[in-house]
Amino acid sequence: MKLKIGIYWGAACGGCDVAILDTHEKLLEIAEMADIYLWPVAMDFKYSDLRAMKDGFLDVALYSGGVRNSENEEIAKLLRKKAKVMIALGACAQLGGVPGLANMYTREEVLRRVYLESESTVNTEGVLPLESSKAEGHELELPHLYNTVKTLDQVVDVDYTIPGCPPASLQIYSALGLIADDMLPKKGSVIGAGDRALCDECPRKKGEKTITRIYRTHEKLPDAETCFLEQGFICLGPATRSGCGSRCIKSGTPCRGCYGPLDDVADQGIKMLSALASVMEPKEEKDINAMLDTVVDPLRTFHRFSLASSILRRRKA
Amino acid sequence: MAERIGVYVCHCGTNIAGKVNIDEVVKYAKELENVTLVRDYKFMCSDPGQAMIEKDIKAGVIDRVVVASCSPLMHENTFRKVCERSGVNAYLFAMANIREQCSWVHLDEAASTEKAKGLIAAAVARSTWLEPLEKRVVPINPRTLVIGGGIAGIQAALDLAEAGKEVVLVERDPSIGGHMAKFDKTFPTLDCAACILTPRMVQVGQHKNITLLSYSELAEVSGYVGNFKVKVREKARYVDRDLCNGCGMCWEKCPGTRVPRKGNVHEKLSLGPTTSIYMPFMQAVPAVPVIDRDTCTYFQKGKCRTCEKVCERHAIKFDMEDRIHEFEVGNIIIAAGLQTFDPSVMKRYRYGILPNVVTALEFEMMNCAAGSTNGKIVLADGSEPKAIGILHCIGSRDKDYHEYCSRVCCMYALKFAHLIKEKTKAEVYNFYIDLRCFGKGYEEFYDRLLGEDVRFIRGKVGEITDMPIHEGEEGKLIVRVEDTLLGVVRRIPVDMVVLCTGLEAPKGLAAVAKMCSVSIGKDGFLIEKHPKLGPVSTATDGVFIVGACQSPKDIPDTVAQASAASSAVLSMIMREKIEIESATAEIDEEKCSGCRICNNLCPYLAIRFDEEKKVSVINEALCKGCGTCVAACPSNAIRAKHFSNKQIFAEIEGILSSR
Amino acid sequence: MKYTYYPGCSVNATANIYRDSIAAIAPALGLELEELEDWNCCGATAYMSVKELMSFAISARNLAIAEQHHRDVVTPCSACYTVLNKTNHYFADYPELRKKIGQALEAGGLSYSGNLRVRHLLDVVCNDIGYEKITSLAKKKLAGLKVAPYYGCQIVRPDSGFDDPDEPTTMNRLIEALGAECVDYRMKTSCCGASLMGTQEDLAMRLCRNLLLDAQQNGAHCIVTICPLCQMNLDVYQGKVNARFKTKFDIPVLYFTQLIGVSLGLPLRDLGLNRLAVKLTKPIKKIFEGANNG
Amino acid sequence: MAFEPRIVGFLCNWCTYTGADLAGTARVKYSPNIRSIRVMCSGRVDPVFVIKALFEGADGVLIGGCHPGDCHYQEGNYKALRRYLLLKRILPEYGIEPGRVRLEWVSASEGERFGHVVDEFTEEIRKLGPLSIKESLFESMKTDVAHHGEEHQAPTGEAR
Amino acid sequence: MKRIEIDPITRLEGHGKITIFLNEQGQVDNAFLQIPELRGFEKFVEGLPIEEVPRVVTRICGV
Repeated sequence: MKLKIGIYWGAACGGCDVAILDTHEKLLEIAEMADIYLWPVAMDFKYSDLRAMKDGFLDVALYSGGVRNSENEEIAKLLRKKAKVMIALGACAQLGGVPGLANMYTREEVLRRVYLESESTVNTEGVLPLESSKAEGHELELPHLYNTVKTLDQVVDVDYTIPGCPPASLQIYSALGLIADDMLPKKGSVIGAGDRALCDECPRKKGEKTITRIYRTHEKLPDAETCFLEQGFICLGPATRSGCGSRCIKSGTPCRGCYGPLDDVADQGIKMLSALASVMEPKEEKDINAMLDTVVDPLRTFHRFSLASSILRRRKA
Repeated sequence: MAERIGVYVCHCGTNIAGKVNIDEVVKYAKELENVTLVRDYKFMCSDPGQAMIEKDIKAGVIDRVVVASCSPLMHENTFRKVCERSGVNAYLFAMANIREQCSWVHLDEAASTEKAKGLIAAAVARSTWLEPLEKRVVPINPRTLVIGGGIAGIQAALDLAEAGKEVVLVERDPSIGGHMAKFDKTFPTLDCAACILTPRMVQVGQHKNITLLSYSELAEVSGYVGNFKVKVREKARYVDRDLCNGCGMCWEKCPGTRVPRKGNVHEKLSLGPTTSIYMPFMQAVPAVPVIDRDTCTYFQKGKCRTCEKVCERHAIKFDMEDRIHEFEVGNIIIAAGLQTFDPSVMKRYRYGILPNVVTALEFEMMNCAAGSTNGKIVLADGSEPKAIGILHCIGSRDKDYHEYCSRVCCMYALKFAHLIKEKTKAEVYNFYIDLRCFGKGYEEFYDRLLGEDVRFIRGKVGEITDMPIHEGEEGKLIVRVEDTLLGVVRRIPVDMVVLCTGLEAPKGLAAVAKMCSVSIGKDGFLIEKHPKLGPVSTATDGVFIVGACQSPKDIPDTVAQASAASSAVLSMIMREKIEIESATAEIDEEKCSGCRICNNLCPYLAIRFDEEKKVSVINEALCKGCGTCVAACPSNAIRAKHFSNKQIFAEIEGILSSR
Repeated sequence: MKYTYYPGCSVNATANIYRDSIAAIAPALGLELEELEDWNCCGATAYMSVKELMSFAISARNLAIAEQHHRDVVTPCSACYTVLNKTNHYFADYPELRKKIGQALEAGGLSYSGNLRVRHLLDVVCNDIGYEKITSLAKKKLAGLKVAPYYGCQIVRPDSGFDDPDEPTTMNRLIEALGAECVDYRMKTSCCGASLMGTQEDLAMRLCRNLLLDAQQNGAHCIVTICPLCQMNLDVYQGKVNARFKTKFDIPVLYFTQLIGVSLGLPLRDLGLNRLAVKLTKPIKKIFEGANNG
Repeated sequence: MAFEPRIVGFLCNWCTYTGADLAGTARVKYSPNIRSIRVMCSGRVDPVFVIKALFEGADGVLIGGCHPGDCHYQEGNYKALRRYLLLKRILPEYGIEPGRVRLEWVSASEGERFGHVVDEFTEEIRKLGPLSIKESLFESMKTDVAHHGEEHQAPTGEAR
Repeated sequence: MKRIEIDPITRLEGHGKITIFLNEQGQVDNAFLQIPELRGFEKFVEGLPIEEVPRVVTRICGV
């Protein structure tokens, strides 16, 4: 009996879908174990088909992307109804992801920037997208753009999460394997990733840490063996789940945190903030502040992917 | 199955009930999740109060207890014991402080009541997540390390040695005896310091249970209560302890000298020989001389070795080097003592500029019968003073230097006055702020001095000058002072001025404190566990502090503390095992990624990195449960027992649940 | 270096010698002193003890105005220096007072943050311009001149921030920098009696006498001071002291700025040295003239 | 009804909490707006606690520790200071006034001072007004609802 | 008048929908392509440290 799978994207970039394709020949094995019923990027279907499906028809729904507008939420809820197992695929679905950074602004600020202020836009009438508009006598609808980007589990009940921006292809493959062999762990768990922080798989040498100043990538050439943090580069590895295969680290870039927090960590960003401050050297307030001046753009540094899932979720509106 | 929490609200007579609406609070508590019963009572800490809890537990109605009453610092232990008695783990008890931090400090009843609700809700929420913890037990090594060989260290060491326990006594100077050995008489009884101290020093030197390491310093401490490992560096004294018989030939023939050849009487003040190879003083223990490298002709000029030639026992060893000794001990007593304030920073008193302005310690040496002046009180030129001024509170009770009172100056100043009257015909003036004669027989001593026609002038001296203005001031030291009782500024000519320098924490105390994980206060002294209830113990189990390194103290108090500490240590040794902090932090190996963020956050070096497993490990015997590493761990791999994230999150939600 | 300059009342009246000598040396030292516009009494004198709040408010007004120039304010008068600093301290330490002062200033359309630095001319000359510069600028060495530096009771008490209250040395080092010799005497920070001349003349006279005596016994040719009140007191009352105590003091009392002026080779009269009550004595003249020829 | 600030205190057991107790025994009177949670050391105060408290409805958070040099655990308070200073830098980006979080050193003997600190802080928060993060988050999402009027879920700050 | 909706348009990256209006004769009277998607990168890259921009804008399209 083959699995019935649905794959959908909300406020996403398609990276997750490509990650699925990147399983290469393993894709054939996936095709072996499962029939794919919807997958906008790869095959044709219409929302009407989805609505027509009977509840619980799908065994698994993989939802990538955050919930940015009413259409995203609507489809997410539809899928939830139609699928036995709902899986949040990728950083956006799990944490809000990079698009979640929009939570630093209000809906209006975003619209103004995009449609009125952006240098490449000519919009003399100041036209803004409307949920319903009349064009040459015809009624047209658009989804409602949300003020606050939401993670998938903030709108529907999510059974499992496959983290990553994008998730490592083989991790997706092995996660699907778990489903096929019906070896899923307890509801709510993260699958297709490690149980420890990235440092566990990070190849670099780690020693005791006492940081005297923070460097930006262009300020110093990191040596290739030692822990980035010890060299003064902010690396979110210690606060980020392993499983990506240290892709960034191996290509000489500190971890940006896309695999999200570890179990029971309430706020990945603030937790990293605490860890970083703890290993700083200065003791006197003025020395500390002098050092903190070298931490540029703290909010987006610590919450690169996780703002929408952080405790506060957004800039106070 | 859900927790069954019993909430007990205490009226504390009217202390709480007077400000907090108990009925309302009880009603509120009843609605809280997991609460099975709520009772209130006049005094929960009373026997009937405790019995109430015991009954409910034994009846199996509840399995967790929350008491809303006073501060946990007051009665947490009381109620924990009740829980244990009744078969509930002590750590399943939570407390809401609705007295000290609520009913006693707020005026508005409604607000106090609302706050009480919040505090109770927090305690209940916390209680829900509490977990039973088991007591941890470690064995205690019966040997004790005593740091410092002053009267404090001597007393403590002897107490323990007499009880048949081994002691390692470490003294920084060549001889034990400390400051007391420099004194002639002791207040208020005026018995001779040497006569009461020397026998004890000798006893220490000979005791089979005491290993004495003089001229030695603490080098390293590791381990934890009951199981410390210590390293001690014994400095090279260039004289072999075992061969030397203290005959004194060496210093009689030594051409070098530790004091300026052409100095005046005061500059030459010394208790022992003034030569380069010397005995600090004649009753020194061990009675073995030391070579002072800085003035020894051989070490400076490369030839001499006279002492070597004259020593029949061939005890002189120029090639001697520092030695490291290692010991395992169960407890540590820090008796590091004190140093006296250096008055040369107080320019207005011209110490070091005007001859005949001397410090108390110099004056003590002058009075010491064994000293270079044979106990005579003399001016720098050797003549006898006709008038002496004694200035109190030098460096003490002074916001510019030390704010605290040094506690001994008033009394030794009176002692000086007496000695002066006894030995000379000189007029004596005491310039004091307040006379603090608080001890047994002290006030009486002061009274006696009044009878000995010693002048007392209440006022902090403005300056010491040698500039004469009126007749009879020529060649004198003039003490300018406001007599605050007469309300006039006076100029009082004297021949000698004694500065009653205060006591301060000795140089190097900070280093010792760091090695033993003891905190140091703003005033530079060691911090005790509790100012009232734990005056000689410290935050670090198995480390005790006695004498002046804890705060300025006179001899009686110091000795009392020393015996207190030694009995505390004995009681430790006697139980052979000891329970240590249960609310520690632990690392979940399954979660630790080995990022090593926590590795050097621990003040007790309890966190170690396991190179095999590539995870950090906490030695729970060392952990004091401060939780710093927990707050830092970015993957929540470290759990603070009894202060876990879950428990505190619950508390936060609870505390904000009421309006 | 540019500073806001707060002269204070005496410098513009009884101590015009001080004023002139400052004016004379400033350019040579590269010292730009821009007088504070519309300044008023520093708040010293009687009513500091009578109406404290008022004098604080008045004092703060100066600070408020000076603050707008965003640079240190410097005053040559020890009294002004003390009071303005006192105001600063109290303003910082007592919120209640801060509020009241704030209201007072507001009424005058002013406000004060409390961040202004008030400094004494001596501090600026010695620490900002520096001894090296002064030595290098000196055209004349004052070798042989024995000077008793007199700091007065105010600038270093309770805590000047730039020198030791018990044993100040700033002026000593200056005098040595000028090639003159410092006599070490004990009363360099003792009260000269100035403030008591009006009320307790007898006591004031004695204080004055003691100070002169100390300086004399230690072989000083002259006393050099930094405070208009002390200078006037020691200078003008010297005759009176002699009369009362049958002493023969003949110790000119100069401003440190005058001494600098001499070493810079400025004409003595430009420095007001001809206007001292106690005329320059022969030995001093000799050294000064010598200096001029040199 | 007039705004009454709600302040959560995280007090270290050895200094500030004891100091607060002393305020009690000395019957020092201060505003009832603070509700304190006892931790062993200010070094235990995870910035996440502070954020959590603000989210749960606190208008201000007071962290209390031993004076520098007096820490019962030697240096926990320095770590607290560093975390606090970094946290203060991120708060404005969340649209939260940094003044709402304060770190104070209060020793076991400064009962009276504890009272002053609380009063002063309470007034400062009163000036800043209510924070009500949850409410404003809820408010900001009122219109964020899918068509076909599915029920809106109240925001939660729970850890996943 | 008949209305045909192609929602979503598939097999390409991004979200899109096409609405076609036919007249009585069944001929296309009018057709509209709408992009119902907006994430707002233009806004939240503002003030981003320069070295971060390439790592962030790569999330505009991952295909």
